[in-house]
Amino acid sequence: MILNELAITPELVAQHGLTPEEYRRILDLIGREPSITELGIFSAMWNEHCSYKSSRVHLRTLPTKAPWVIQGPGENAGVIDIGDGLACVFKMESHNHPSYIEPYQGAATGVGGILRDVFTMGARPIACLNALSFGDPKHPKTRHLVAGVVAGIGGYGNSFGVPTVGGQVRFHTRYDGNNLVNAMAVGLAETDKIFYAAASGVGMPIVYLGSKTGRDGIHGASMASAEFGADAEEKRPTVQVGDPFSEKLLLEACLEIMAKGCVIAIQDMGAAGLTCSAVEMGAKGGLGVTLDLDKVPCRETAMTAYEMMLSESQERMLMVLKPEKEQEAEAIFRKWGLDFAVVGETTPSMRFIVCHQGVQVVDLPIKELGDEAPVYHRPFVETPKPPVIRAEDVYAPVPLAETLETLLATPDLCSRRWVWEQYDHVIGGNTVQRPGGDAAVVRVDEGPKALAMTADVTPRYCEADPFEGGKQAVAEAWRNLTAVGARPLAVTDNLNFGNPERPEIMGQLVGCIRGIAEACTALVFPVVSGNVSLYNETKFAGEESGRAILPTPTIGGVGVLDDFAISATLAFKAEGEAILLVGATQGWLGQSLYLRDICGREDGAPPPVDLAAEKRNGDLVRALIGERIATAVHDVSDGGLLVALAEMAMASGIGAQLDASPSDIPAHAFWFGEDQGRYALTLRANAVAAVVARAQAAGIPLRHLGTTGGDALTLPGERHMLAANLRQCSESWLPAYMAGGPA
Amino acid sequence: MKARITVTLRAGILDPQGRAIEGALRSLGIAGVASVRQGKVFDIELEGTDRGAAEAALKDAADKLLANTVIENYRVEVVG
Amino acid sequence: MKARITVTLRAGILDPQGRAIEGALRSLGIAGVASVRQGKVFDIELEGTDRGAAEAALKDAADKLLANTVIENYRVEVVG
Amino acid sequence: MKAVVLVFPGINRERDMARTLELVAGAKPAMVWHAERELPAGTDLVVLPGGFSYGDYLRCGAIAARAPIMEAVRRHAECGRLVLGVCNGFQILCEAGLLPGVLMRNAMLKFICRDVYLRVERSDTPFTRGYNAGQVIRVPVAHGEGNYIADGATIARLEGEGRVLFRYASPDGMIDPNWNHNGAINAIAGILNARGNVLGMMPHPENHVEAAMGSTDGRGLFAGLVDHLERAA
Ligand SMILES: Nc1ncnc2c1ncn2[C@@H]1O[C@H](COP(=O)(O)OP(=O)(O)O)[C@@H](O)[C@H]1O
Ligand SMILES: [Mg+2]
Repeated sequence: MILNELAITPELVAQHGLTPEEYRRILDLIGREPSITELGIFSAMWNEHCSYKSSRVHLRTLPTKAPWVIQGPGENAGVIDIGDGLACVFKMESHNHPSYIEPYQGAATGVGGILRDVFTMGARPIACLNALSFGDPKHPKTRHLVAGVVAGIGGYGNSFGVPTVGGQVRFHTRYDGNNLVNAMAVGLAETDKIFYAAASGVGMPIVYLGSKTGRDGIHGASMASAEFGADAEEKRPTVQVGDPFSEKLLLEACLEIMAKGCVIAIQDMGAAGLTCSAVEMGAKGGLGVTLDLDKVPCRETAMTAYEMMLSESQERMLMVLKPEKEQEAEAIFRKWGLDFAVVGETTPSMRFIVCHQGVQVVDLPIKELGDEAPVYHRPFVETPKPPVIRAEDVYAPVPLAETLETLLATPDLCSRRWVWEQYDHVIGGNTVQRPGGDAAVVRVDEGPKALAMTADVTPRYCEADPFEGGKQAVAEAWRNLTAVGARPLAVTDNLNFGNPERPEIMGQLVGCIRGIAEACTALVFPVVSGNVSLYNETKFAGEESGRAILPTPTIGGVGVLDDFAISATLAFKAEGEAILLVGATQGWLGQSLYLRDICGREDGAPPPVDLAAEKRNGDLVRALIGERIATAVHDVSDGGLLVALAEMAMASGIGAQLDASPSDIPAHAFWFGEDQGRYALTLRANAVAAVVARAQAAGIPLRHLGTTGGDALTLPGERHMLAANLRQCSESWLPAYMAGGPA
Repeated sequence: MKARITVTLRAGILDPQGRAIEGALRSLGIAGVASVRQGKVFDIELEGTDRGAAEAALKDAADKLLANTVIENYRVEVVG
Repeated sequence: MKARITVTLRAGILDPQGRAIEGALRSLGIAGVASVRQGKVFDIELEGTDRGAAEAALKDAADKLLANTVIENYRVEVVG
Repeated sequence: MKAVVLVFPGINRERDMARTLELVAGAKPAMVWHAERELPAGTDLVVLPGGFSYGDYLRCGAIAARAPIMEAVRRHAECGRLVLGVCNGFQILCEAGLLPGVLMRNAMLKFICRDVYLRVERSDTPFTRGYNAGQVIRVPVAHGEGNYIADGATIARLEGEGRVLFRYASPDGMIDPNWNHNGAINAIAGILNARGNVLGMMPHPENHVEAAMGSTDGRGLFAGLVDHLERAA
């Protein structure tokens, strides 16, 4: 019999983020009033973050299978086969709200959490990426958030000892009260040594490992699912502090006991800590679990059962060990100076039972805790399609050269060096392509195999047309992997949206997922893991409803290179090489950075993605890299063609003489339009004819753009654009801004 | 005027620094250490002689920059 | 017993952090800051009740680990 | 060459270092746990690798410098045998008193990871015989606290005795504040002890020993050590 130490009032139910209907469902399920600890457990298991109640029906439509997928969504991270008995384990996760409240620790613990997801599966992390969205540079909080988040990501990853090799940074006023921090980790394991969460065997000891439990982040999981009110800064929820040192020890200890064959099941304690991890271990294994909280190592005195079950203290794990190996495992953990305690056991009962100070405080059906979580088919309205903007109707205010220099120095296009120089991107000795290129390339052990990775999304496209925007995010990730010569294999997604209870936000989520599903299917680029972050909106005083972020479905893509020596980088390699453009150009200015940052208009339909053309174009480019014909490759994305060519010139110091634009497209639309599915590449002059013939045979548009050489980009009728000057434009803004300079 | 602002972690907030130091002191054979928490001090020299104004400015400095009041407490002393 | 060890940089040792904070305070519009130097405090709980022994142990801790006496000074206070 | 790599909790470049030693010297180094009290018999070279020992939570390298194995390292150095500390290893050697001075926070107060240029000041030491004096090499740095300082007398002595082996420089070997990313006094990137058998340096030569990783400029340091020890044997 569970005694109620506290009467469960409607207010208490509401404070736990549960609706009256959800509470009724709980009463039906257990046939009595829950104890306060049980209520806390339901609130943790049934909140958006853990149950995916708003997104689940739509996530099911994502393609998750391919012959190389070993583990799709449903475990701590996705697993794909990369050949030679090796698997790549990866996932992305958001730590948005915590990073707004306390940017350094919020971002740091976000990195810590995703690293744990990866090494929990038996993989040694080999790289991290991150996708960051901040508010308007002019907003008074933005600098502080950028400084803190970047330092936090670096602070954790650098100390833990994983190279942070890539990511994204953007600024937009719609992130003013809700910056986004999406962290991705990639690890390596042997295909036959992957570890899962499902417990097996009755009467098996459940072991608690890692750091001690404190009152960190209680209500954190619920916080991550509740819309921010104007008083968010006053509430000051408990912030978790990251301890990368302990996590590094935890990594080494876990990998050591896994290698010694001690582990049956393992689950990290992430959001809603002990509750989620214990319930998942039992439910996935078809077993009950009994926990004795008196055995849990605590950092603070007089912790209640409620607090222990909901604490989000970091750097902790739960494991089921082979009983005969328990002592060996304990010795390893002690050697690394980590806590080790048997806190419970598996049972045949299918009940989740928790005892504290001799009293049973929880007795719940374990399977139903997860399975019976509400699933909502929330009403949604589709985002109306915006009108297509004709290039002829866009007035070109300034000459091309000046436009290029202006664009290169904008917050969204300028160099991110200031950010990634704060991340150790060379540790491990395997970073073949460092940040700054299309995709990072990290050698696998001694090579020659390597992994390519990237994180992409263009939120302004998603806002204008969620379906096309969702497609574009996937296509761009695929394109970035292709541009270094890799075979794209699979993605992880991190879906960041506003309040799903608003039909127009739900419409964005549904539209983006449809677009992602369509692109992933067409490109055979399945989704193997991911995360959803909703309620990213802020209600400002006097406003009826919240102001949501731009829909931001970040796509993390991973691909493989059989030999890292046969890959491409974006820098021009030599003078006198031909520059070609693969893919069709129409001069698409709707939602382009040109339109926004030069013309001051943020409107129109985003560029559509033709997935068949995408695939054809990419396959040709990858083949040209594989045959060592293409000497430099860069995909054409944000900012358009001239920006892409400038990036190739800046990376090398070599310029180019460019041909005039075609007469049937306005010059500004040709050079700055954001048509999709395109790559700029260079070839030795004697290779051009054969490539032209190949493209023609495959029905792929190919256009001669010019010839490399000199120290400037030159265009007929325009002043010279010195590579060194362009670099100056590109490199200056962010460091100057962070030093207090103009926004 | 001289002042000192002392910033310490709030109770209950994890202090990885303190824990690592605790362990190190024990293994160095320093007896009887039950716990260590690490904090910061800022020794500040101020122009002017108005104590009240100085205290207000220091409080402002602590709130805006020196302490992260989500996880830290601070104390301001004007020492002379 | 509770004790506090305060570790500060020796005079003449450059303190880049203090400098940066100085600049930041000025740009936040906090008036009259002439200089800032940053240091550390360690709040230590000790077992036992012998004040003399505690002070000796703390001094030992500071010398052996908590301060780098090449660049830092320290002060030990048993506070209760 | 019989090399050992010390492993302190929180160290994270021990695998990079071990791989480089194996690549250049042809033999795997022994990995020695911080709690040991003895080095393997016949150890020629002790390497303290980079990382964040004990999280660098007190001062960089401070806690590791007091680990049991450090007594053995001290004895090893007193016998004139070789010790190399890189990054956190350099910080540990300073904290242990095996090298003078302190590594403070980088002048711009940020962690910096980038390739830097080092001017090799001397080639007549076991650590730099693989280079020419005045040669400029490109190697990565990755640290938040590499800003070397010491009191005036110590700096004068280091300079007077030619114990500064590496300085941050421009690509053509000029000493220039714009190329001194952490603000170290006299652009000092690496120093020797008085006896000339203990080197501490902030940059990571072990990360630049393969063309595939962008440069082999770090190789000379390890190749020189192998050569030195072979001749001595
Ligand atoms: N948007 C998504 N697309 C695909 N899979 C998802 C998505 N969101 C979550 N998942 C999967 O659902 C499972 C539960 O996710 P999550 O709760 O974030 O994991 P964790 O408990 O490790 O934090 C994971 O396997 C994750 O990969
Ligand atoms: Mg997990």
